[in-house]
Amino acid sequence: MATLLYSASLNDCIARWREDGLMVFGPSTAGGVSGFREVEDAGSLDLDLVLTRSTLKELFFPRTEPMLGYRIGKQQIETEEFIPPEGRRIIFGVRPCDAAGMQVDDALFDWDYHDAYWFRRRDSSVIFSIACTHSDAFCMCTSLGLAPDSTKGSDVLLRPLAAGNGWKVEALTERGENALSSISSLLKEGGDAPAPLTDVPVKFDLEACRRWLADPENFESRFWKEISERCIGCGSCTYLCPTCHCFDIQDEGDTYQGVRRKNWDSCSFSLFTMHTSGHNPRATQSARWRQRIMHKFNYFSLKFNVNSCTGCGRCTRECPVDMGVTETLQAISTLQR
Amino acid sequence: MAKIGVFVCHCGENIAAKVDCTKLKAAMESHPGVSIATEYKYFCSDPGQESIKKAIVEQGLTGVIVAACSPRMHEATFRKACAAAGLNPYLCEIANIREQCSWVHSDGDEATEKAIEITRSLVEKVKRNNELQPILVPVTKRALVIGGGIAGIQAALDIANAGGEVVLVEREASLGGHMAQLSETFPTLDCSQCIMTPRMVEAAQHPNIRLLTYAEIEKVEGFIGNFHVRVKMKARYVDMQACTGCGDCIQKCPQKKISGEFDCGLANRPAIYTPFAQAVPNKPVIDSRHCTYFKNGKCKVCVKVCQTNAINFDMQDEYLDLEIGAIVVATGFQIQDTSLYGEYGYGRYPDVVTGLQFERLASASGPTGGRIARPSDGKEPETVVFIQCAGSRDPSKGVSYCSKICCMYTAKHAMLYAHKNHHGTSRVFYMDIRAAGKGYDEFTRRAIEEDGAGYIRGRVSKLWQENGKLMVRGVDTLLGKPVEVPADMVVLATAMVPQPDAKEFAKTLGIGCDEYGFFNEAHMKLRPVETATAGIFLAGACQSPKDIPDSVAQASAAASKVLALFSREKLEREPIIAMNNEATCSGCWGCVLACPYNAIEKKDITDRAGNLIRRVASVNPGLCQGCGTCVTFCRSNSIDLAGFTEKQIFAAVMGL
Amino acid sequence: MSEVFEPKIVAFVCTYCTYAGADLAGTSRLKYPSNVRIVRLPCTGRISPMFILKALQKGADGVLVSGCHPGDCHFDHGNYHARRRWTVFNSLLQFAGVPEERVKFSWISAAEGIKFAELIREITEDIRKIGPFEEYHKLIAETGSAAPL
Amino acid sequence: MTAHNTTSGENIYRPAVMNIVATRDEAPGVRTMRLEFQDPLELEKFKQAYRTGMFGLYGIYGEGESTFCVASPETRNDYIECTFRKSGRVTAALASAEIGDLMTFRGPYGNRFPIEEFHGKNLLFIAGGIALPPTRSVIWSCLDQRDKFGKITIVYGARTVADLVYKQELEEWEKRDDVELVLTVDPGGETPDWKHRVGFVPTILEEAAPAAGNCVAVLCGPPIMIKFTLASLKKLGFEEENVYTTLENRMKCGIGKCGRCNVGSVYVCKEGPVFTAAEVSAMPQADL
Amino acid sequence: MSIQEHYRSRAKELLSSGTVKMVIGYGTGSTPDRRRPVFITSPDETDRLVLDKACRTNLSGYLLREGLLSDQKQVAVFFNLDGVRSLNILAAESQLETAQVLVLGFRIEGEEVTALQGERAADFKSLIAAAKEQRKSQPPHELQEKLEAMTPKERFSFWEAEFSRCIKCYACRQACPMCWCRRCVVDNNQPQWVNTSSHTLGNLEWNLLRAFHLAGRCVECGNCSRACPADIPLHLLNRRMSDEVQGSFDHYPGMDEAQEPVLASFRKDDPETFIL
Repeated sequence: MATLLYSASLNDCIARWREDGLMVFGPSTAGGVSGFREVEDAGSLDLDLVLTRSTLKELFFPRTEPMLGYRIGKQQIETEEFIPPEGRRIIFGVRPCDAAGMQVDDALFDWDYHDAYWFRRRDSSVIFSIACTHSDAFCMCTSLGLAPDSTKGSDVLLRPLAAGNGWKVEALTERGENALSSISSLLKEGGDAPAPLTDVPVKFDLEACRRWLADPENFESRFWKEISERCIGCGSCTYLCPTCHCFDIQDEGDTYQGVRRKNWDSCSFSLFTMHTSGHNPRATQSARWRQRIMHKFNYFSLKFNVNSCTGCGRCTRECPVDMGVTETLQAISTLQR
Repeated sequence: MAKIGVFVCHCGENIAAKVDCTKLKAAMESHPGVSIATEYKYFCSDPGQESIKKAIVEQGLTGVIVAACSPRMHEATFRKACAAAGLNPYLCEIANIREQCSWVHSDGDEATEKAIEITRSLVEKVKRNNELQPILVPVTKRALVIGGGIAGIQAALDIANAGGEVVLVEREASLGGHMAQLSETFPTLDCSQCIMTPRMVEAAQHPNIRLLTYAEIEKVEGFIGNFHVRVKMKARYVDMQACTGCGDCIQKCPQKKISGEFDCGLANRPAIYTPFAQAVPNKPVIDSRHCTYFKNGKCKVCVKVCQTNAINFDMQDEYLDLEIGAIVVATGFQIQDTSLYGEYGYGRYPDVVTGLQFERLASASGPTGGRIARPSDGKEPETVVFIQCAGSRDPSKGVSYCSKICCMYTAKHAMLYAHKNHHGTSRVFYMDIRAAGKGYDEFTRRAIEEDGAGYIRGRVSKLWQENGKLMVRGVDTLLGKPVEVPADMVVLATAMVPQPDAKEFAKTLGIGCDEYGFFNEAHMKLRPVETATAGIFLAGACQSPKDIPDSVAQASAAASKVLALFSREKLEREPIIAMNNEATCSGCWGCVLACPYNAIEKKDITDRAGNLIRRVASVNPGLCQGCGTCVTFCRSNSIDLAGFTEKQIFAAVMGL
Repeated sequence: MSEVFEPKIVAFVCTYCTYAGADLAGTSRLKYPSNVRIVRLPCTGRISPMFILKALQKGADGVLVSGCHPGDCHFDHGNYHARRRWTVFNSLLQFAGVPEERVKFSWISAAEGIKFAELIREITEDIRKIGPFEEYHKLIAETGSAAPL
Repeated sequence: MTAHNTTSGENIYRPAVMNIVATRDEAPGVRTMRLEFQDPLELEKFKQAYRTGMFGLYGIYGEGESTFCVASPETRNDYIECTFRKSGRVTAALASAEIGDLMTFRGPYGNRFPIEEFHGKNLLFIAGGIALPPTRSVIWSCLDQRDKFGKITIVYGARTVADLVYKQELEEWEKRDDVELVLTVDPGGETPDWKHRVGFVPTILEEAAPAAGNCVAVLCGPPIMIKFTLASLKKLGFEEENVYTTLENRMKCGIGKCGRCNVGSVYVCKEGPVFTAAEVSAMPQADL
Repeated sequence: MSIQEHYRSRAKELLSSGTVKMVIGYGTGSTPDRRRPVFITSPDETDRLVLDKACRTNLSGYLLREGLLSDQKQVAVFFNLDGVRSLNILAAESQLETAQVLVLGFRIEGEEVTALQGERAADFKSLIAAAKEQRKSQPPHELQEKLEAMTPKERFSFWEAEFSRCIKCYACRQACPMCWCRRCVVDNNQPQWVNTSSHTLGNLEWNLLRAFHLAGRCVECGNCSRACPADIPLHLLNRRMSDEVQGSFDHYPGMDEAQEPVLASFRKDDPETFIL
């Protein structure tokens, strides 16, 4: 026997949460582009998508957000701080790969300096992931040691029922349990069979890749130039990545007042590391692509003991020139042999 | 940040009556970066200016805003005051709270509010102003005069007589231009060559004038005070040093059947020739297109007869590079190709001639020795018909403008004809008689009243030959009926047009020209002698059809502009010019195309070994006039305009 | 009674013609509404489309761009270049949904003080009628506040 | 503006407001400013945290923040001195700031020079051009407790005489008999009255030939100078572990989040900016 | 021989004879319907080249890769007519010389891919001239027409919704064959004309300014819209600009390498009906 949530009750769940003062977010589509948006009812949810176009990350680390407001006076500067309020949120229908991305960035945003922008939202959000019964050609969670039903980063994991009429519910954290308790009356107990998970083939040997990447001999290999020759240096792979977290700080406004904002930035951009002297440590696109791969599969794991790729495949799926992590790591796997 | 002083002027009551100056002052006092704000009745007065100077010194101001009348009024005054106090004048801006505020708004509160915003915006701008230094350009005190007609000669002499150095370039083998071809000149009927040739000689012998005939301008680069000019010295095949001008070669040249340009085809010349008897320099050239030796490789009669071995068939075109400070363009005009007018029969009937040909016939030094005779049979014509506006004022086939001189020279022609053939009849078909000018109307009246020229108002529609006569059919619009005149000779008052290569030459010079090819003046009313390119001036008919007095007057005017320029060692120019960030320039040359002054050049960026890395735009501060059109074109924001930089304007808008 | 809406209008003008025309309106003591703020540039050729967008960001309800009549440009042909840019940018703004009343272009010579005063009256009146540029103001407001959670 | 209530100090990106109390033009485009905290609590926090070698983010609201070292030593922590070259948007704004104007400071961030480990040792300071400021902070930290160290040698070079910074302090050091100061300018950069050395820093260093035994070197300068000077130091017998240097990468957050200062797995803003030459050698050289 | 085979053998020929040092073309992608740019430098690799109706990307941007053309050697590129036009513009704007580029031209019409005659940019003049004429008579774009029919308010909110999704990844710029500035205006921060934040205002400024910078230069290849991860119909803006420059100035971008940029040139009688 297991706890079940039938799809038919989902609307009531959402209503209940909303009555309790929670905001409910989930995958939905607007302007033809899917992402996580606040919803008022189950009908607005798009739970059949393999993945949303934009990531869960955006709900925690928006692409632009104000940090400080300032007003410059003659003898004083008035500032006001923007830190997100602790409004509680349910995020329903997250894919396990996106949820896993949360844990990756937790490490970074809590490294000595505790980033309130991230953690206020983290602490007040409950992530309901749904294990995947579908995948597409770009999915590769299994190559990263994750699976269609990984629990990393999730507070509740839902396993779709074979009948397609609901989910088997599994609380993973205290936050998850609390969120479930407020809808306990809408949950059922039952022995309904879960649907089979999607079979995501393993595309490369991660450990072999990591060994190759860790070898300093390979840092200046011709491989990097060849694999990234067609890269056009846009930021779509980084901006659509569930873990990429680089940002810029920009002041904006008129002469007397304005807002200091935290904006997404990308290691793909040539100006990202450019010194004012004109010296650019990563002057070429291949150096930038190498940094992205090294950072994800070598540096970050050395430092935080976790890969900063969860295998969602968005980088390849959305790349204007059909590049991505998959191709590069597959190629590195072959180099190994 | 900055230390800005804001000086609010009452302008008596002009501003203070509407704008609450005290409130404006207070608003500025509390503005970040403003060190001092004061108000005063008249800041343009001596004590007013003194108080600004004092504040600059005492407060160590880094910028000044005077909120007062229009900058067009007193910007210069206040900038000078700032400079006197040691503040770079370009760190001073004027907030216009009179013409554009107190005088145009009725409501005092609204006017005050607006005055505050205007002033604030400029405070923000001035915070970003940079110290600018006037651009000093050295002046090469050598003028280039292009064209050796009357305009060019006049300009050259005026400059030379005032002590200026001149290079006078003429593309024909002799000075003189069209004026040398003329018989007598209106309205005085004095002999053209008699007044022209002494001028030619004076120019040729003037110690300050270097005369280059049979030479053309190949390339003009640089800018005012600093032009680099390349002149092509066409091969004359006659050594100018050795030649004594004896004329033996001209006499002996076997090739004599070349239609003479100077006589408009009414007489022939040999292959080695001087254009006309009084040519300056009076030394021949060989016309290699017609010379037998050049055609067949045999002859060399001239070599044989020349006592001084002056003939050199191996001579090549040579190039001369000159450093020039100012250029006077006096390239003159041509007459329109009259064969356009089939109905007038030019080219078909030998006795239909152009006005210029008639000049040669009437000239004492001309092919007929001044006898007016028909080209066909040499007989004196009994009846001569003059057709005016043969090309002018005819947008459909000719040119739409008036050639200006034809009314006068036709009257002169009728007069000369009457003086030389007392029994002859002259008929003039005209549209209007345009005789504005000193003594001009009197002159045409004399032609009609004293010399019996019969004026018929109307156009000629057809001309044919019948029984040895040229039958001219036209309409007398005053009588309203057709007329037919049997004539022995017909003279066409052909339109004056620019030189055929004028448009091309305008490009060489970097000046503008109109749709016909007449060179453009900088301003039709106020700068009729200057071109839009600083340092290049116009004289004579290359700018528009002109008669001799107008050409001479403009030539002297151009000379005075050149002399004014030469009166200074260095030119001082407003430093409001464009500047390019070479690091970010992609070298697309959009700015080069957009610049009205050809002020943007292509510059090579090379590595230490001199290898070309890339090319970028580079602004020539001597040519840039500071319009900023390039700045707006530049997509990468690489070009900027000093005094009106992107940063300054951004701040001014954001400060509103 | 509701108060009359007073629009904020920014004018970008060349110094040789329109600025002088505005001065002439002043010396002629012509009266026009005080809503306009003039930014002086050497030539219309210097006026970049970004100026217009920044004026709108600064809360302008209307923008006027004005310079010498064709053929009268002090810099020979700066205004011809400007005209092409305006043609393109004007159609872009309209396609983006900026009402044509809000961004206006004109030729005003140094002699046309009357035209200047009248045009300002006209533009002010037109914009008063259509009201504040709320659509744009909303976007501006968003930049100064917290992003959605 | 709608502000949310927050507990003060929670926002790690909020800078302290500073008064500019003094400015000094060092060289063309190079300026030093002395800043004082407006808020005494912020000053206390700074005094607690600051150790020589750390850096900060200096800002002007409306323009942004720019990273450079704290040029004043930990032994003088009532104020902050910074020296910068006018190059970007923020430094351009800072360069036009006047005494009495306000600016901001966020920090101090990063690691430090382990000065107590230098006790009892000889010290060799080598700096090039605008990189004297980080060195200067160590120099004063040591001079302020002079008796704890052995011989102190300073080798400082710039492109031209005009480009030398801290000219007053150079004079002061020159006069002290407990400091050996070697000044040099690049060939062609000397003025007629220049009485010091002419030549590139590595060459001059080799001529001065300080003994490597019991000596710690602190080396700051542009990448190319560092490269050649390290080679010279090696020749003189210095171990890479005894040579300290700083990395000056582009930074936005200063606290290990924004991602741009990484060299290999090193976050320069947190694990640096002070590194031994051995540590730098272990980094991927192509990304430096 | 299929067009693909034809061009594979031509590429092999060009590479083995040393006529070109590289062939830039299309290869298979990560899924059967995808094509990706490939850079072939050896005659043995020409079998990697694919040419079919999925080959839509305009490859001209790759020609400006630093150093690629600096050795004066030739490069062959697969181009449809839009690509040839962008090549012409790149030459007109002095970014390269067409003599260094060999065109392997093709046209996609429905299912069919055909070869274009000629290998030099100038060989396609008449085809481009025909395309110019054809553009005048082509039926209006459906969404564009719909937009034009809206009130300004409706249009504004349409674009507001579209631009609100922009994440400022600059894929539009990076994919665009005409965005080759050494420094993009948005990367100039003195002054920061375009807000870099991806709030709607900043996005609107960015996208409008980009459209303006492409006026009279855009060849309507569609790279921008295809690249946009937020599916913003950027091509509509560019299309509207193209309509404008063609309607007002009879300018069709990329006619030949001598064409003057429409915004750096003028005619005294340019239309000006909107100017008061």
